[in-house]
Amino acid sequence: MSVHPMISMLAPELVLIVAASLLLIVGHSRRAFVLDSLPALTLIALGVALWLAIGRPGGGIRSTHSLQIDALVYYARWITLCVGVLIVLVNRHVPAARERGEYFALMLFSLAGISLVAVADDMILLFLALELVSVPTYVLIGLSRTDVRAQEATGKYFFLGAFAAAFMLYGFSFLYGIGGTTTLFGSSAAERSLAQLLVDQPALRSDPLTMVGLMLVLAGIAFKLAAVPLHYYVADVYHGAASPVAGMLGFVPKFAGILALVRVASVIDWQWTPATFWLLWAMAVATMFVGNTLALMQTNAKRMLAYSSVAHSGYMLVALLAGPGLASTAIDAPTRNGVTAALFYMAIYGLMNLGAFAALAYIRSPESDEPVDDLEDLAGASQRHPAACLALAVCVLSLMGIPPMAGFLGKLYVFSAAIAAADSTPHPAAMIWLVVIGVGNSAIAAAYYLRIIATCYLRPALGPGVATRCDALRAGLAICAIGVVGFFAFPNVLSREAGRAGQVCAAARSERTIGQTAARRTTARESPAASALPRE
Amino acid sequence: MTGDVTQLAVWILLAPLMGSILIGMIGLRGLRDRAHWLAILGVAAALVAAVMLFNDLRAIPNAERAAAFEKSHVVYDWFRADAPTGGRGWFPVEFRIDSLTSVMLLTVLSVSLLVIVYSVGYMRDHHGQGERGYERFFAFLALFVFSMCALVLAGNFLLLYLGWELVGLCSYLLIGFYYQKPSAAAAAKKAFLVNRVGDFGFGLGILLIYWRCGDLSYTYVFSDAGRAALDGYETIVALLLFCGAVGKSAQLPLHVWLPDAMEGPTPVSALIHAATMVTAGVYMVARCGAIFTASPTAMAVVAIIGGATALFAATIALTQFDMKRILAYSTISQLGYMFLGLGVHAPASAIFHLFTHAYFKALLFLGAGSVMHAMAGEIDIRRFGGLARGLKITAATFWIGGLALAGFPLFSGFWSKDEIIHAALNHAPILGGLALLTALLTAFYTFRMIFLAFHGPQRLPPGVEHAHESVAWMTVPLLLLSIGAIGAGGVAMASGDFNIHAWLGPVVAPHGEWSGAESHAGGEDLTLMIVSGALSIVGTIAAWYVYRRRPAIATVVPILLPGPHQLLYQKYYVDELYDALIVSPLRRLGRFCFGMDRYVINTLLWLITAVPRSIGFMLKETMQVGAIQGYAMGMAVGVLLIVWVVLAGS
Amino acid sequence: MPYAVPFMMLGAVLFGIGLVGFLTRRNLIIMFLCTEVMFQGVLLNLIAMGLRHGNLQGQGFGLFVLVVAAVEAGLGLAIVVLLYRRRGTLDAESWRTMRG
Amino acid sequence: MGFLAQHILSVIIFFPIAAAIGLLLMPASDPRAIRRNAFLASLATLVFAIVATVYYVDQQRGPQGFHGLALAERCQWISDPLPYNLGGDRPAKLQVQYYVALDGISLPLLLLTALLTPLAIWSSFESIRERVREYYALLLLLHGAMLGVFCARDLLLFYVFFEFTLIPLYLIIGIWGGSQRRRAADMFFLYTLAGSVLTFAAVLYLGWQAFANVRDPADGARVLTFELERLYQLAAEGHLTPSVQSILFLALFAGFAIKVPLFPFHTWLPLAHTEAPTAGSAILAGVLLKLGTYGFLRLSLPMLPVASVTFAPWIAVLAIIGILYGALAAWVQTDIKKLVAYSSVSHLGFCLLGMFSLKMSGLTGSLLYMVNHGLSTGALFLLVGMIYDRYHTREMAELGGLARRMPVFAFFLIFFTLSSIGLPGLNGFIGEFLVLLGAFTSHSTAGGTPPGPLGVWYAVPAALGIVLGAIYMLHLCRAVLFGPLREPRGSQGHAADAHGTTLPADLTLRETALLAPLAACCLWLGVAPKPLFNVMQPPVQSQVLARMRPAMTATLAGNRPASPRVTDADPKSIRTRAVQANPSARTEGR
Repeated sequence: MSVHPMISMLAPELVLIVAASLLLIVGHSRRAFVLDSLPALTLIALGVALWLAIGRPGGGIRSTHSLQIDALVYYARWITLCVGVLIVLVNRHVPAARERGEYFALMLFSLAGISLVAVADDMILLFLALELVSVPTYVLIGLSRTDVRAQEATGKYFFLGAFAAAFMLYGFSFLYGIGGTTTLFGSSAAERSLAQLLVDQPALRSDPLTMVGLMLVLAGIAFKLAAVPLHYYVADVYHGAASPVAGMLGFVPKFAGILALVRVASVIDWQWTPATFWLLWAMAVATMFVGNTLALMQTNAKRMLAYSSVAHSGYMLVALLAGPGLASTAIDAPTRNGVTAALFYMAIYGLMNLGAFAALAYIRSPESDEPVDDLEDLAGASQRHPAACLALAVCVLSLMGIPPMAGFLGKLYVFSAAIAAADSTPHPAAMIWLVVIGVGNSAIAAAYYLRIIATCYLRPALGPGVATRCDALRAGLAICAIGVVGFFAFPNVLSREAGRAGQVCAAARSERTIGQTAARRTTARESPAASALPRE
Repeated sequence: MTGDVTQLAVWILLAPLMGSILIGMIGLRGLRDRAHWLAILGVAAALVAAVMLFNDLRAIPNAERAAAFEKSHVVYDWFRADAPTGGRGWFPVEFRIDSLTSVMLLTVLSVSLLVIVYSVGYMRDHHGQGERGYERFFAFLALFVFSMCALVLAGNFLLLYLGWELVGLCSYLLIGFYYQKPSAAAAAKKAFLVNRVGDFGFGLGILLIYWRCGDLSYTYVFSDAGRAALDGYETIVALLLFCGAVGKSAQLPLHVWLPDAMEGPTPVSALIHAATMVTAGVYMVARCGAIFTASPTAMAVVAIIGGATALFAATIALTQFDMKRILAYSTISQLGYMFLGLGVHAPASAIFHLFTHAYFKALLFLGAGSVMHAMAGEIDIRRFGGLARGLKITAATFWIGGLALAGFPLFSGFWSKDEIIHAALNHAPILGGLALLTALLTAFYTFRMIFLAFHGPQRLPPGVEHAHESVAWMTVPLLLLSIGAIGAGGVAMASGDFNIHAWLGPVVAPHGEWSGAESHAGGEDLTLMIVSGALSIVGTIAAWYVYRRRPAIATVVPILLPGPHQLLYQKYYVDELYDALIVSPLRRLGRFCFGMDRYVINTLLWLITAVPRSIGFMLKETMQVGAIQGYAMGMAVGVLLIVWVVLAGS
Repeated sequence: MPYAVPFMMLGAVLFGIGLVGFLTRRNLIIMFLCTEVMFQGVLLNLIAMGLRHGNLQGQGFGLFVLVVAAVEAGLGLAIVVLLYRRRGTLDAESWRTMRG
Repeated sequence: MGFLAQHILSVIIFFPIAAAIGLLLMPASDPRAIRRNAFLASLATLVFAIVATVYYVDQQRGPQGFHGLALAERCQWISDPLPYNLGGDRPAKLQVQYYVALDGISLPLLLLTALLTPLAIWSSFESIRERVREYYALLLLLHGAMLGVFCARDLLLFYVFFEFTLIPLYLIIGIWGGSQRRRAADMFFLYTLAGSVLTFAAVLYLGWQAFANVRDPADGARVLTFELERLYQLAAEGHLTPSVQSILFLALFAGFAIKVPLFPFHTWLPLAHTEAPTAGSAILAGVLLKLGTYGFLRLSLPMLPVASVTFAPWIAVLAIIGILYGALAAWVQTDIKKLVAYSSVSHLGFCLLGMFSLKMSGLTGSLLYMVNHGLSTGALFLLVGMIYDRYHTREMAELGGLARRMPVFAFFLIFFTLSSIGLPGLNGFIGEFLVLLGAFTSHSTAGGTPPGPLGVWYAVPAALGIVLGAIYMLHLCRAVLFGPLREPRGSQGHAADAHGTTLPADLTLRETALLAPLAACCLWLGVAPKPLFNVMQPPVQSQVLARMRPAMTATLAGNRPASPRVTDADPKSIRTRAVQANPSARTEGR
């Protein structure tokens, strides 16, 4: 049976979208058993998508019809779908029966958006995919709670999201403008594409239009990442959303943002001009600092985790600033390859962040019978909910970066990539300082993460334990916690795939830079690609 | 022969140690009032072994003695500083067994045995029940004997230091025997700490020796090679070692602990703080003659400190009323004599004095203990008097001890002290003169005590009906010791190996470094003998005159000379001086350190942590205001800033 | 191609007006419309760029932008209605219960 | 036995951790069974440790003596994500290993840990009544982590265990501690973490240097590895310039100095010690502080020899200040536990002083000092706990004359005091003596050793610490044991504690049995430590001193060590070649 190559290439995403549409329809049923089976249906859809996503990137196809299917896409799919399963589990109890269909449909749309971001080889598709990720989340927040805060969060998120999207779009319009093509990479050197253009005409790299476009796009991505200076919304939105949705928000837009950033940076071959380098550097530093210092001031558990999510974006920016290295010098290890490190970190972050929010959703305040909101609600929780608190502690320690949790390995990869990159960037000392600031920040972060653990474990219990009764939530929480420990012990499963994905960038980079340099010796002399290499 | 001797030495150590451990293990429940048997058995066995050892040593022909004595008897390897690059590298547990050792062993063990026997009677209440801690007492005593033997037998500086510290420990434990008395507890601590101060120097001396020689064994350090390695450092090494001796033997300026040490039970004072442990310093200096004699400066310091201490302590003893304290000061004074002897190149005489002093001072202390026992613990000679009637044996033996201490002709103290004074006069006339003056004072304060306590009208402290003579457990040792006090001087006149000078000669003067001062050993200077004998008699008579004949003098003098009297009575205010100069400032420094932790360092830490917190606070208050448009403004400004920077930068 | 520049300028002006409007107007609906103005500015920019290069990709992109803008309009108005129901006002300043 | 012989170290490390998990699965309703099982698990670990010692001695017996590593076990932990290699020049691989092995430096500390933990667990039987299950589980977790630190031969693995110790102890202090427990726990955790994150950065940098410079001997591949042997090579082959070494040294120092703790980074210690429950204090003092000194010995010295020599005088000065400062501050304490805590500051100063004398004697002494301090201070904390269990106070002013009430207690207190103040014949003396000897003779070149950085004038003030040590410890004995009997109001001899159980006036059989093994070890190490020396000194020579030698010799000559030679493995030249080798890069790129 032959299918159109596009269908086979996009099979997992298509499954998700079809399933989502189905859910929207079936969700209107009045029969209870149908409504009860919706989450299972969602899981089945994810499972099928995962089954379709299994495999290796084929040798021939890299990019056709504005799509590129490479190891990064596979990684994006696997991680999205796996974490997606957990997100569904954790969110199982959140929507009312009537809204269940829409709720999970939106979720599937959002997840499909993530892999589409990775797939996109075209600005238009990239932009649409990013919107596909974001738009459903606006609604999800509103659906997750009837609380006035949820509405406020929806409003803020939507307005600011639209505002940021306008910036990004504006940036894309400039990027289109410099080359007159919306294709990012193209399937061959012959095809007109932005990446090729930048290689062919290195002068364009420092063209103001390129610069402005690039920075505006980065700004739009920074909004998804919740990076400074577009982080303002984070705490309010997480605070307003129900914890399971907040857990999802920590993963979905952020992962999409990372993928988009990787693609965009690949377009310019990770060749930062001094100005952009220092801007990203400052952004990374500011993101870590602002996130951590603000989190330090919080008394609300969700806001604290929200700001911590800002800080984690900062760590990932460190890795991305380190870049993939050159294929020939980089071993494909996460410790050498910043992209790999960021991808690995992101997966782990998705797990640990979701786990922490799941625990907050599971444990309920003995006073209000609401899921944990204020840190005080956790007081003495370890005696009421020993297992849930253990899972929470595991996730929080992982966020803190303490071994033996996978978060430690994430930090290891990120900072090690930064150190390794020190020699290949024009500013070795800057990278080393970035590492020092980064580890210093993890010490600051420890102070507030520790407060969560301290509140759970060191305080006397306030009252009888009440918990959200939902087996799926419990299972999701357990899987997150076990995963966080498991990936510490056996990181290779994940880091190998992240390595393949990161390798794509490194390989593509060397192919273009070095290949073209060899082909056109004349231009190579002035090529910023060559001059960006440190002086020998 | 070596194996044999080494084995004997091991037995000498093990017997009391086993006694001590056994008492400790089963004493609490099983033995109680019979605990002393184990101690007596252990020490007696050790004494027998020591006698055998002495005989074994005597069996060595004269010609081979020097070589045999220098031999090191290694038992096993203890630890090492450096991995062996060439030699053994290990610090072994090794013995030095020579004539000096044997003299010390015999002295220590014989006195110990008698004191332990005495204690059996002393450490009981009126009903013949052992005091509280009876078994503990004997365990400690046996442990002390072990430690002292270890000190004496040590074949290297480390082992010497081990014995040195262990005897200090026993002293600490025994001074604090009545630990519930705050004064006893304080005295124990003081003794240990003052000794530690001395040991500070001692330890540094050992380190210095190791640094120079790379070995700590006597065999090497005292050999020609060792002495060559120390060349140029003898003075500092000797002085540092002497610091330890000053502490242990309670010489100026570290004498302050010994009078307080009298808080311990009297047998302890007799054994540890008079007869044996405090003489360890003398032994050590004699042992390290090879180092000391190489440095005239060090020798001078030893002599001067010894002479000064002798006079200094004697003057204090003039005014004290506590019998044991008087004896304690006299001990300090007599130790001063010994150091004087060492300093003026008469080590054999010093050891000789150590030997005689052990008996008569133990005798005096035990006598004081007997008095104390009879007076229900009262020891102030103003509170009782005329005890000679009730305590006949005690009084008689006390007289003997007193005469020996005062250097009354023909008593043991006379011979030994005289030798020292003689050497001192030969060597440093001023010190010799001081020593003679001290001899006069010694006789005076000794008999002041005797006359006040034993003679005159009988006075008893309240609560004591009759002055009872002590039990045989106590009197028999007294009698035996008085034999020693009278006859111990005989070793100077005996012939052959029993002559102390001849016996010690090869050890204390193997290289002939102790100069000719010894030569008079056989024939005393007759003039000096007469003078010093006369001085002691004068002192005695003066005491009789002042305290028996014209007691008014004794009361008037303090009033006439309030300043000097008070100075002496308050022991020259040395304790107060130390307290003001050292202890209090240190303690203030400690408070300062602690305060620094709390206020300075922790404040700094707090300030460091305040940085992120204040940044967070500022951000929270200024940026995160909650309004959509505020956020949008921040975003817009941020993005425009980025664009501007990039445009400006490119 | 220089005639593309005025369109770009116009796009930038539109974008700027939207931006300033979004930042200054308190009414939620007007704020939302301002984002639409920003989108239109982008649209104009895209078309200008297409003009510059003489291809249709820019206009194609522009069509997608219109669609997205429409989607956002639908969603946005729904959200505005929701917010209005809760507070009875369209003042953006009334939604600042969560802060810090 | 085959399995055990091959995996003994893993068994030692992971058995307690597994036991902790098992304990958490037990029903909380039966505290007796929980206590018993926890104790048995820790005892089993001790047995395994002894078995390991036997194996170790067995394997190392030979003409070379106790020289190298034994019982090694390694497997890949984080390995190559991809089997193929894209680069043009040489294969490169990632090798972060789980690599554990024993040598004579870790063996004594391993045994110390294995001995102290069962005792700490046993000591808690009476005093811990709440959340029993968690308590013992945490202790066992801590146990496994500490054992792991001493076995790790991979820097990253070391760091993992090093950091992991924080969590259990944080909770132990924070949950079962005294009135200020939260503050103490927070300070302990954050302060030590703040230091060790910098250590982490240095670890990463070293790993990268290893990648850039060290080849796999088997296939010539460049390896990103944290294996200690490889990292030692870096400095030995001159890949680390003195200035880089200095920075790395300071970064490692940040973690270890706080852990040790060296003055002026010590302020967390008195607080944590005072607030921690007895077992926590005992383990904290007994083992955890040694992680810092062990880190210096294992990592800083051999890995960064030039910087170590350069910084040695500074560290020695801080150590000496710590010795005196800690002792003086201890003297003025009124809380017994705080006194003992400050004594640790003083003692650990000795430990570092000896270490940075860079002489065999000093290093051996320092290592021995770690063991000694673990034994004696661990025991002292147990003793303080025993008082606290009875009287619920640790104020010296409220206690006095307890020797009368508790003679056995008095015996042990005096015994361990003596051990602590270095009475010859007990363990403390040998360590102290060797440390001072090391510092004193540091500058000498006797025996062909290069001169160390310290000298006589470092030893003299440190020796004052011995006097001060006696002052405060005897002050403690005097205040608690001697004088008229003084007990807090309401407790006549046997205080009924909060839980209604009564303890006899003097120590129970259990408590005596707790202290007896420690006392026996003190005595053994004081009287016949020869076996230990045979085990310790060869590796100290081969693992540490031999690696320091070039740096020390260079210092002797008065010039900086030769500038690092640029090898063909230098990252810059790799890049050059990569650019030249582009054709292959292009074809293999995909």
